[in-house]
Amino acid sequence: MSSLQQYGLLLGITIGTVGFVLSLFALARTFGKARREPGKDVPATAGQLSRDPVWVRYHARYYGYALLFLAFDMEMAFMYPWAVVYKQVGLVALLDMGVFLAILFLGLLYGWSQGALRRQ
Amino acid sequence: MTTQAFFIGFFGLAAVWFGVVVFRTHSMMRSALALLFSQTALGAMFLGMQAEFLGVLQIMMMATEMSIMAIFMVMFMMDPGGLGEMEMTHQKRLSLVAGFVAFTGAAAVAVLFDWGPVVSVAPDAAQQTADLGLELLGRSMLIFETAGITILTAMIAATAVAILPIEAKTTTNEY
Amino acid sequence: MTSLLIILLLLAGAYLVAVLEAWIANGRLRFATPVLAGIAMLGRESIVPRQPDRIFFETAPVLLLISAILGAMVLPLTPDLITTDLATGALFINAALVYVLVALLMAGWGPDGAYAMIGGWRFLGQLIAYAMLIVMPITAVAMRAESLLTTQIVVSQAGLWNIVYQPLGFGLFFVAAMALAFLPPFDLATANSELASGVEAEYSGVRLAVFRLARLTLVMTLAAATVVFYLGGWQGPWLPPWAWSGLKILAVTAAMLLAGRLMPRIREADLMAWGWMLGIPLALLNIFLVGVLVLVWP
Amino acid sequence: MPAETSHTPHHMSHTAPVEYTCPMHPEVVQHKPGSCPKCGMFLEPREVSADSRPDEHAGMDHSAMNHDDMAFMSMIDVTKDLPRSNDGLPMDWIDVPFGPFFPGLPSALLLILTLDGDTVAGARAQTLAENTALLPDSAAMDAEHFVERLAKLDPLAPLAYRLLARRAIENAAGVEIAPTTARGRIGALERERIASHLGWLALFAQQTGFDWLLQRATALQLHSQQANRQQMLALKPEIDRLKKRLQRTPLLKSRSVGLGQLLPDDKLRGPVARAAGITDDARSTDPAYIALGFKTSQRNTSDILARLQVHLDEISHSLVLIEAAGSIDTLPLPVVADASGDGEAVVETPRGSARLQLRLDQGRVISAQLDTPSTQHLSLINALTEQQALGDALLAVGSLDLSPWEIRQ
Repeated sequence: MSSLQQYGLLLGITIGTVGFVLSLFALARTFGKARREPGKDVPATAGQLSRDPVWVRYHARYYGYALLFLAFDMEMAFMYPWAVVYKQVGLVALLDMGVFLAILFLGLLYGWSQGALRRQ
Repeated sequence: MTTQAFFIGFFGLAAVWFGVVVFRTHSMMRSALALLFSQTALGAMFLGMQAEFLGVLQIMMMATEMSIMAIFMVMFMMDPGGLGEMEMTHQKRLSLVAGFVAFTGAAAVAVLFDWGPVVSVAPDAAQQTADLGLELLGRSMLIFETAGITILTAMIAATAVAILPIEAKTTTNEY
Repeated sequence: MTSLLIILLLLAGAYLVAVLEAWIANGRLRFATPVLAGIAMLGRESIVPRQPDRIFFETAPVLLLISAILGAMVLPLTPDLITTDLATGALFINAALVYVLVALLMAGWGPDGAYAMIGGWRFLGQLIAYAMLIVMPITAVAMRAESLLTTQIVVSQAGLWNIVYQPLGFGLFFVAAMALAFLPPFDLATANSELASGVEAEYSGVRLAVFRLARLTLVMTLAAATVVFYLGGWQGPWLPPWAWSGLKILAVTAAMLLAGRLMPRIREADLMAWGWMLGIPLALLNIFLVGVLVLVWP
Repeated sequence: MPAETSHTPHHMSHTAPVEYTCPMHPEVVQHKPGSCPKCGMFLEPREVSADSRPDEHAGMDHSAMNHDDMAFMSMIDVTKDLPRSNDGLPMDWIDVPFGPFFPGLPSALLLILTLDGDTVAGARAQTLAENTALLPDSAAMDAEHFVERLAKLDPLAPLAYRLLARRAIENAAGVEIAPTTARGRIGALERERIASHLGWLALFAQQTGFDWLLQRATALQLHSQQANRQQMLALKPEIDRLKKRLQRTPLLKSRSVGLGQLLPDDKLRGPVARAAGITDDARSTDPAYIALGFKTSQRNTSDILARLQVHLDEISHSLVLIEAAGSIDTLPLPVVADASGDGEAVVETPRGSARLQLRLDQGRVISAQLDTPSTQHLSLINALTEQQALGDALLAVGSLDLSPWEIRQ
């Protein structure tokens, strides 16, 4: 199977999954529809009818981690091709990546020392 | 060839469509995730162009990065839910002109430039990844390590700008 | 044809996960329960909360299911029983499973409910804690296999399974996989007692059924990934390859489901701190150790 | 920022015509209250006047603005009045109700948390349990009726309140009780304490998603509720196993150590106080208890872990007391024909000491005052949850072991 056929197959599976879910919805529809009743459509609030929207500026306390994560995520782009040829290249590859990771680790240590790695 | 054309055409249109949605919606969250799916569609285009590693990497990385962008947008933008139906576009005339010029330029380059003979057979995906690895460890090693330094700079800059240092925080804290 | 067979196997596996989950939870082994529960769920009303982001709300369960299924498509059950043996399989499974996060963010934001939204954002924090512990151990696996092909990764473990060759990586991957599947003790996004089921709070009826199915499939996919990357895949004496794959996958699933029952839920602050201050240094150490090991004793 | 307008009080004093508008969507105007068809928010009343279009919304209208004067959407202007988190970021806070039917909290307890992200910025708690009519304020009631009513006050600790009422009445009537009866009562009270503390463990397990403990503690609680002395004593090995298992449980310590800390305060009662190092136990002054070799369990760290340890210690010690007491009384109704007088009693309920003062007139209770531990603990919630992560805050509230039924507002 050529790689293009493989991608086509994956796309087909995606579409097939959507179709499967739609048919489940259709099946459920044959059992009956949801009845509209007052108060039923209020989002879950433990018995209270809260009416205000919650789409507000949300304070995520992990933003320090998130900033460092962006950098680490980037670094993974280099790790995979490196890993594939690692054995072939040998010690040079180890040293190379060692230096690269050491640089990154410095960043981690800096963030750590400044308090990025905690709940803000 | 038709599969390829289909992939590139379909996902190209999807990428453009999601790109338009980024500015057509009022909700920050929709905007961020539309950008995410636009990038995902770009990744799928890469797949169609037989750059498998690049495509999969794009599909993977953009999902996390754009999600993190989403949380920062929700943290710092006014009215992230779009309930106030805020307009997302600015300086419409200028951006229209700029977009038109850029599009014409790109189209002109695509049409007028002599691309030479089309490379018919790309190396298979496994070979591409291995070649990329060898390139990183050989000729482009310096670029690769420079990228490391750049990432380090970004980490330090981000920390310095965004994080309240520990000493300052303990003095403002009551407990 | 193969792909259809694999999808059916995956669904059957998800079914077994449901049976296993109920067995571990209440000690009763009943094979009919998930079917009955599923039919009951289809028959229930599927309520859409007022004024939601309808696109997000409807897309989230489907995206979660697609993500789990696509992730499984690159995992071999036997040398031939694999849908797409992508050349970048070990990377592709990451790419597919990252959309679990996107789905949960959508499910959290979509219904405009406080519990769901907090659950969704919590899962983003969880991803930041576990993601590196998925990709870095996989890198170390790829170093040994010299390939991102999942079949090649299984073949590379012919002499010695990776669980012995790189036990540190296995430990990190196993824990991170549980966090990815938001299984207890990492069920921060769906914590019942803290968020009244969090991202699942607003789903009911058929939408909840799809959500649950997706979660079970996800557990299955991750167990299969653990088997492929660390437990030698289909390899094993006496039994045929498919039987080995099946047995190992069920064993890993059972271990994942059981572990969560025996301990309290982790705190979000602890998860983040340990993931970064302990997990990432250990993952880097693992890469280094495997690097040295690969050179001296391949 | 339109959200600012949502809390602005409007002048409603005179009888100008009022229309209702959405804080987010000024174009939505109705003549009667209701919710916005666009976002579902409650419509706010507004007087109909000449300037009925508020100007502050012009800031949202980008396309119409002249950008040169930079008047649009200045983040500093817009956020300067918002509350600040402790890292200095101005965010929107939302009020989220937890209760009266929330999986991780006692039913009928309404806890409204002001959330800044998933951190608690403030808390309001109240009980929705209907218990106000249980004590006679004006109408007198006969002693037996009174005991029954008090026993029904708190379905989570009926025996303790029944005992409290009996002892107060006996105190008022000047009745002496026999030592064997006193020991039997200790047996009954301690059995209820064991069941209640196991319930505490079950709530802890439920809040932390610790399924194994939830199943074990619930099963043991059901066993112990109606058990006789032999059956109670037979539970001892199982409880020992449970304690040993908890010591070895991973993540349990990190989930509870240093969290939910309370300063030693005279509002603390019962296990919460004893976990804070306060020797507050009505049992330690009771001669019947002293005769059985009672000693208080105590910890000093005042966190959730300390409360867990105190509860576990007390379960074991209560078993010892039941063994020494020799019997479990059934607490029959008191017979106080037509005695009169003032009486007072203190009973160490599973949640802490409850105090009852009453006046008896011709065998009828004519007035009574009750002080319960949960009433005191309810006021601690704000201090306990402030600036805590949501999960920690809820766990801390749970560790107070509030009974909404005995809270008297």
